[in-house]
Amino acid sequence: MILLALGLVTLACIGLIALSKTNRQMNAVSIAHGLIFTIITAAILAAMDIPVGTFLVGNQYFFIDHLAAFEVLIASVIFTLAAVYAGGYVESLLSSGELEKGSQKLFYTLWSLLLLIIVLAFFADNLALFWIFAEMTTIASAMLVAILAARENIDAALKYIFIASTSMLLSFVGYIFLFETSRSALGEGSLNWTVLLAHAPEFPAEMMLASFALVFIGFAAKSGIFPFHTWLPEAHAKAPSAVSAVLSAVLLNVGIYAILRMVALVHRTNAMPAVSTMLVLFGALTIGIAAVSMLPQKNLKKLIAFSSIENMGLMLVGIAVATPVAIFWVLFHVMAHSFTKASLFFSAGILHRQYHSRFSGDAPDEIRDVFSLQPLAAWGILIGGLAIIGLPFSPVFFSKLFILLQVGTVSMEVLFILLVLLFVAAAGLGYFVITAFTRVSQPGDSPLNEPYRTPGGMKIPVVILLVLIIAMGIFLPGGEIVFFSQMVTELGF
Amino acid sequence: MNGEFVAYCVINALAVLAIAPLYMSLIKKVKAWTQGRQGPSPFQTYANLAKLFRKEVIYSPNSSRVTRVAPSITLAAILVAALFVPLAYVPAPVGGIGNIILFLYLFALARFFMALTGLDAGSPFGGMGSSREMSLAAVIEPVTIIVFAALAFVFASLNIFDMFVISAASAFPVTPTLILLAISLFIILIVETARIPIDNPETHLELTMIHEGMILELSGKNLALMELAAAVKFTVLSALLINLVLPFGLVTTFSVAGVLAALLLFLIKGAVLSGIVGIFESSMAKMRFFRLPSLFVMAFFFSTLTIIIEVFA
Amino acid sequence: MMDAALVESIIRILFAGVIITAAYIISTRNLLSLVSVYALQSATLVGIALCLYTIEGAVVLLGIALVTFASKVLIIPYFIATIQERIRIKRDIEFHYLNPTTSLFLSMALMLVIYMALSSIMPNVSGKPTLFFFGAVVGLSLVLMGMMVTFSRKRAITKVLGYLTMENGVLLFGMFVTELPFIIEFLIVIDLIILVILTAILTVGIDSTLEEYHNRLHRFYLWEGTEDVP
Amino acid sequence: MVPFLLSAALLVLVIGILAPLAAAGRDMRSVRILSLACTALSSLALAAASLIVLLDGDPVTIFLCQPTPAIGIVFSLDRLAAFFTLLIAGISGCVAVYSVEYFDHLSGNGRRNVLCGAMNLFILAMVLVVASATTVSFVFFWELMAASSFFLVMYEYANGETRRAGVFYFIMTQLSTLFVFLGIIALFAGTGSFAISPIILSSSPLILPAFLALFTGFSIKAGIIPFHKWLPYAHPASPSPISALMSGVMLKVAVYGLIRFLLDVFAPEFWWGVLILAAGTVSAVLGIIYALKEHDIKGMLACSSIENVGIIFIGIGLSVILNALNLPALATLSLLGALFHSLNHALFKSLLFLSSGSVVHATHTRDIEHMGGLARRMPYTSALFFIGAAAIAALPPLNGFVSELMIFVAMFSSIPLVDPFVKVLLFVTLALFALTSALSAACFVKAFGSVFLALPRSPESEDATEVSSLMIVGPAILAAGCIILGIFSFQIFSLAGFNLPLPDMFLVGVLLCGTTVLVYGFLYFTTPHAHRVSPTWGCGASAQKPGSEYTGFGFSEPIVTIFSSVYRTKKKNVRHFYDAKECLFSDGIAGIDLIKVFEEYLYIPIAKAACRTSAAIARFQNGCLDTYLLYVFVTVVAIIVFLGWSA
Repeated sequence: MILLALGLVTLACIGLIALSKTNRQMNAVSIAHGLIFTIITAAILAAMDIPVGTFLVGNQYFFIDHLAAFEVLIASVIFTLAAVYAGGYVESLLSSGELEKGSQKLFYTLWSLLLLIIVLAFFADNLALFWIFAEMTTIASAMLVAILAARENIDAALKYIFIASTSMLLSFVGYIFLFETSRSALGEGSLNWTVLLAHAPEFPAEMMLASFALVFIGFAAKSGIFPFHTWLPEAHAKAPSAVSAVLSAVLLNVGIYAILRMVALVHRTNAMPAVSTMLVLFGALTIGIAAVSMLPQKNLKKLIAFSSIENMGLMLVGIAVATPVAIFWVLFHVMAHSFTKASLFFSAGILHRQYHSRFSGDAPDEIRDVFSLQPLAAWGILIGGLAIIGLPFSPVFFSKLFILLQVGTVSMEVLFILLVLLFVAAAGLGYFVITAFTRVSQPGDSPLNEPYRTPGGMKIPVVILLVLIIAMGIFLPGGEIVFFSQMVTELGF
Repeated sequence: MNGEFVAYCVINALAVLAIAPLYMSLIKKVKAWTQGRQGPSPFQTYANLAKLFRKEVIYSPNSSRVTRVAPSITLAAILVAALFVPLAYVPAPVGGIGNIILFLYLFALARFFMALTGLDAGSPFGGMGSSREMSLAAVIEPVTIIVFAALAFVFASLNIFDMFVISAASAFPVTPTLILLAISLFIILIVETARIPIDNPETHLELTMIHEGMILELSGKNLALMELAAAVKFTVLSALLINLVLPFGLVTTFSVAGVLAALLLFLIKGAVLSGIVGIFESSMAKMRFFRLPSLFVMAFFFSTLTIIIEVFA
Repeated sequence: MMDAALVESIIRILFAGVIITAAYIISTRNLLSLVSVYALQSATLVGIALCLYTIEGAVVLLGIALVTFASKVLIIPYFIATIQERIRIKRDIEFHYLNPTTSLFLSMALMLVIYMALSSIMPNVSGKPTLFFFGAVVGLSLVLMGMMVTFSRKRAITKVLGYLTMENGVLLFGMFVTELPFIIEFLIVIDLIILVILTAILTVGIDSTLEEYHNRLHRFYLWEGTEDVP
Repeated sequence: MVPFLLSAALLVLVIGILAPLAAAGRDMRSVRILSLACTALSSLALAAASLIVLLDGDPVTIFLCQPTPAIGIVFSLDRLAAFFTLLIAGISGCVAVYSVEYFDHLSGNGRRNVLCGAMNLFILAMVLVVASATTVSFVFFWELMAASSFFLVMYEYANGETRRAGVFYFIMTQLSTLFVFLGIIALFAGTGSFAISPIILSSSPLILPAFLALFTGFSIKAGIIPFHKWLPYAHPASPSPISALMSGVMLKVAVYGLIRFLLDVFAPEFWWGVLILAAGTVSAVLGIIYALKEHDIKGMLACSSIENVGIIFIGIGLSVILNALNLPALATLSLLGALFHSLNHALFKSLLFLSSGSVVHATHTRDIEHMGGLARRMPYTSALFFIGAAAIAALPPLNGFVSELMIFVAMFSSIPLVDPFVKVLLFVTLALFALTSALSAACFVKAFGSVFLALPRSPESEDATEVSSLMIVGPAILAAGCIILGIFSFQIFSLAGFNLPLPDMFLVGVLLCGTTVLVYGFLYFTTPHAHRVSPTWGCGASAQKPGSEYTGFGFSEPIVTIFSSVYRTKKKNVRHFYDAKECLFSDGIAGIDLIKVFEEYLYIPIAKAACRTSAAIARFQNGCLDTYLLYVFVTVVAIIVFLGWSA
């Protein structure tokens, strides 16, 4: 019922986009689309009893539990804000000729489609169905990356598609394993997560380990885990910033979500220690590679993309610990990371409009006089950067602290390595921001581009997100905590 | 603070002030004798000071209030330090007077003001003097503190008064450790009072001078105060050395006759020490400035030796 | 019902066919034949599915055969062939990291590795008739061989074919390991088609204009200056 | 009463944070005054609250908010916390008074409002760190303190120097956070609790790592060598009131952290004390040696902060050692010395930073070689600076002396009571401590002499004028504090219930003043008053030029030469001649290069290694799809092998 409504809304939106002529109209439609989704999700959440015993809707293919609703809520909110942001951004892309006039309908259509697919993916109970939707998100988002006329974008999109899809095929092999496992254990095969979770303890450990490892490959690629992360910095840096925000804040969650669901199954079998080791290994390597790559980084959006990779690694490590508290804070971190990262990409987008080099997307941004030209964006990056590092008044502070605390209860060595790596990452981010943002024009410097007049539509989301981040960092209402605990319980931790 | 202590303060301060110039002249006299000259009268320094007090004061146009107040403060600090070292009569200490560290830091206070005076006029000599004074003070400080720590260790007290009482009470105070300490104290005396081989108190207008460089721009009563302060400092440090190593005659109970006798005895002991200093000075050449730290290392060696003997033997 | 033993031996022959086609895809320099070989491979898969149907009798297998035939033997090869016409690339000469001989050796080694790994992971599958176990091994090997194509060949079109080979491997693996619901198979095929179309469009898009991007493109090895734009 | 005062103070501070931030867009002096008035008001309230606690001695627990079972934000004010709160409140109040006019002279329009807000945030964070009763809120406000101070340091961001300072500060701050995190996580892992309370299972293997991590974290923040490098960069770069707060107060928060965890959480072992003592001694000696060579007045003060923190650490380390050796009375004395020195250093270092801020404002330079002669041009500022310099040089009867004396006395008195090894250790420390103290006197003679005495060495210095009244009032309160705390130290400790074997500085002060007055008065009445002004003797040159004066550099030259092995001095002497036989000298350059040892042998190699590593790793991200797919392939094969092997 709900899904039907969501689908119809999307169809209507796509239809309206097809009918509308100007950017403003299309943008309004996509904002409305995001808003409607947000409202529906909020309604679902409001209708859910906390705590609920079972799942709200359930059939063979789809279901809604707290985790799914939570992820969908994040996605809808980010999409709404990104749509607001995209209005001005697309306008500016059009006027500078980076986006062809003909592509803008495609852009908005894909946008709406992507939202629908992501929502469907989160609501999918059947893991194969989930896999297919996840694949579709790759396709839709890759097209959004490639939509700019530049060849570099196509290049980045192709990398994204190839790496993500080839890895995802291996995930599918993993799901086949899972299906076979359930079939041999239960007599009749099933890929429904709810069924699997109920019977997980009956599954043999070797098979679960194998299926987890293979599933992990694909979704690690989706969420940018080392060594499958290679597509991520390029795609995020090349995509239009509204898309980058969505990629980073929503799409990466899909991967982590899948891994989390798998871990919830494996957790109930004897395969957990091996899986934990594997996750810690990958997580630490991911953080390490991201941190080290951030140090010499000259390109702001790439830097932010690497920071996403780093955060994914941290979540992975948190999942590896797999205590209820750790999962609780991993989920919190998912939320914190999404909002912070979106604000960073929005701000970076404004700066990119101001400073982007006309010669190459890889070239360092020539950021100068940033506080006088783009004060809001500068503060956005500054506060967002401090927030993502995990300074107080940012929700990341708590999630990072508690994830690390949980790691510390397991192994001090790993904790120390993680702390050092996180320090390197913070140092890299800080170094970039300090050196880039303190640069002011000297008399001999070449004149800057025209000051970019940031439209209000691009400012509002940044402001909203910054306020939201700080609010989340200060207030941890009881309801929120109960909600998160509920998710942890439902995952069976 | 009782009447007895006040009396002690007054008498000790006046006695120090009275005796100090005498020793200065005595050293000069001894040095002159060893060089085959007749030398000035033993009371020459008194005459010099009296003359300086009567003369007009000349200030540099660059100088600030520092030059005007520093000489008085310097002398005052040294005089307060003098209260810490009883010459002849040791009363019960009051309010921490006699604390050996405070004693040391009162000298530092005097030195601080003296060095600022050196800088105040903007004269290159003054600056050089201050710079060297402060550098030397810094380098000698570890030695001093180790010696004092050794003293505190040997006498099991932080208070000079207590040390004197213990030292006076023992029949044969001279022990090997004390001899070693005495050598260190002697070096400290030489350094702190700017004598050869550290500094040549006789040479004005030479690039080797330290103490004289600092007070080069002073004149009249300001100069007199500084000179007097230097003399008092010498007497106080001598008294410390004498009363620790050769305390006989030191009285711990008050009686006019006893105190007078002790004072007289101290005068003689002090004169002998001045003579030794004079002979020591004439047998030495002024050392190059940057060779000085090695001299201090020697003092450091002696004091460390003391400690090792005391601690491990 | 045919004789099971005969069918099994037919399936074995078809396995050999699959491996050979894969080996050809890995090692050939001729782009035009590549598509046909891929179609042949898919057709082999259809054959395998049909043979398997005769043994197991699951209707799903028929469906799979049908869908595979429609999509992978007809639509996708046709589409790729059209694209190749458009961008006029006939050969993919350069190899990255692996040359044909190495990759053939490597794929044999991989088959061994997979055999050993699978036999320790799935004791109950290896307990089934060896045919099924062997099918799983071949499927997974095909996946990895396809993957080798994706990174050892420089042209995007070839990479797409590598990806398609991987997908065939997954299909094979799925057929022999377990019985997936048909709807899933169907959706995967749709997904595959969209993906191929998208990649193709992107490849064509990158092919379309402007001399000045040649240098940059060079890095991506979509084509070289020698085989010029129309 | 106390909870009310505290919450009122914090509320007022929050107003002081939000009001100027709300008005960040426009340059509004009134908003700044409001904000700084809030600072001053809350300082008063905080000071009152902490005094009550200090005198009562009863700990007060305030605010209770418990969002999750894990995060309890509980504040509690016991005597230790109250002491540091008093310190924070006192200094920040004076700094606020000073800042009212100082901020008007800064450039940056609306940013000045942000500066006010950030400063209040910084103060708030420091107060709450000190008041934290759980490790979580401790870390939270610790980080907040770091973040807000980072903004303060970056105020003049356009300056290249500030940028470098910012990078250094940011990285060292993060490093400090890393270790504090590690420490409290290790504590949590060891004890399973967030409370700052004694460990029951002292046999846990995690206690030692926890201590080492916390010690390192606090050392970095406190500027202990070899983690000191951010101080001489960050302090000069920030506006003077900020330097005063950072050097005077923030370093003390780190000291507080160390003391708090040592006292309340751990049962320190003997060698922990040795470690702290050694760290303190090295910092004290090297800090002041580095200070001596600085030309930048604020850089010099920053290095001297390293020294003073070193002294505080000496006191703490000594106290730990003595406690471990079962000498509680002396341990208390030494700890009180460390605490008192924290307060004293806060007072005189803020005083010095504020008055040097006035000097820098008047002369537009931070280089002491371009100052001089300011004593007559800025009489009040020079008097204030003098009091600060005298206090930091540990001259009796000022406060700096008293706290050093306490540590000295603790050392002297403990020497006879401990075993030989510790004796030797104490003697070595003692010698180095004395060296430190004497060098610091030399350093501040140099500072005061070069800045305020003799002839002006630049036109700016020539034209300098006295600063406005509030910029004198603020430091004047601090100066009064220095004098009062020194003179009445004995009485204050008695009032607090400690009877310490210390000399009565009141008596000494009276004696000193009395004698001075006597000497001066005696001469005034007995000798003639004739005086005249006549030029300084210039060795025959007709007019004395500023260039012939002894420079600050020249002043410290003997020490630089004596300690050349520490400085790693390189003397450079290049001469050029007119003729081939080198007889006619034309020109040449002579100079002394001081190698920044830690920077060249520690910081830069590490940074370079990090750069090399990252460059090497960046090569894997080569932009080529085939390579990326190869990574995937290799990983997949590895996973399959792993699966086969593990099953």
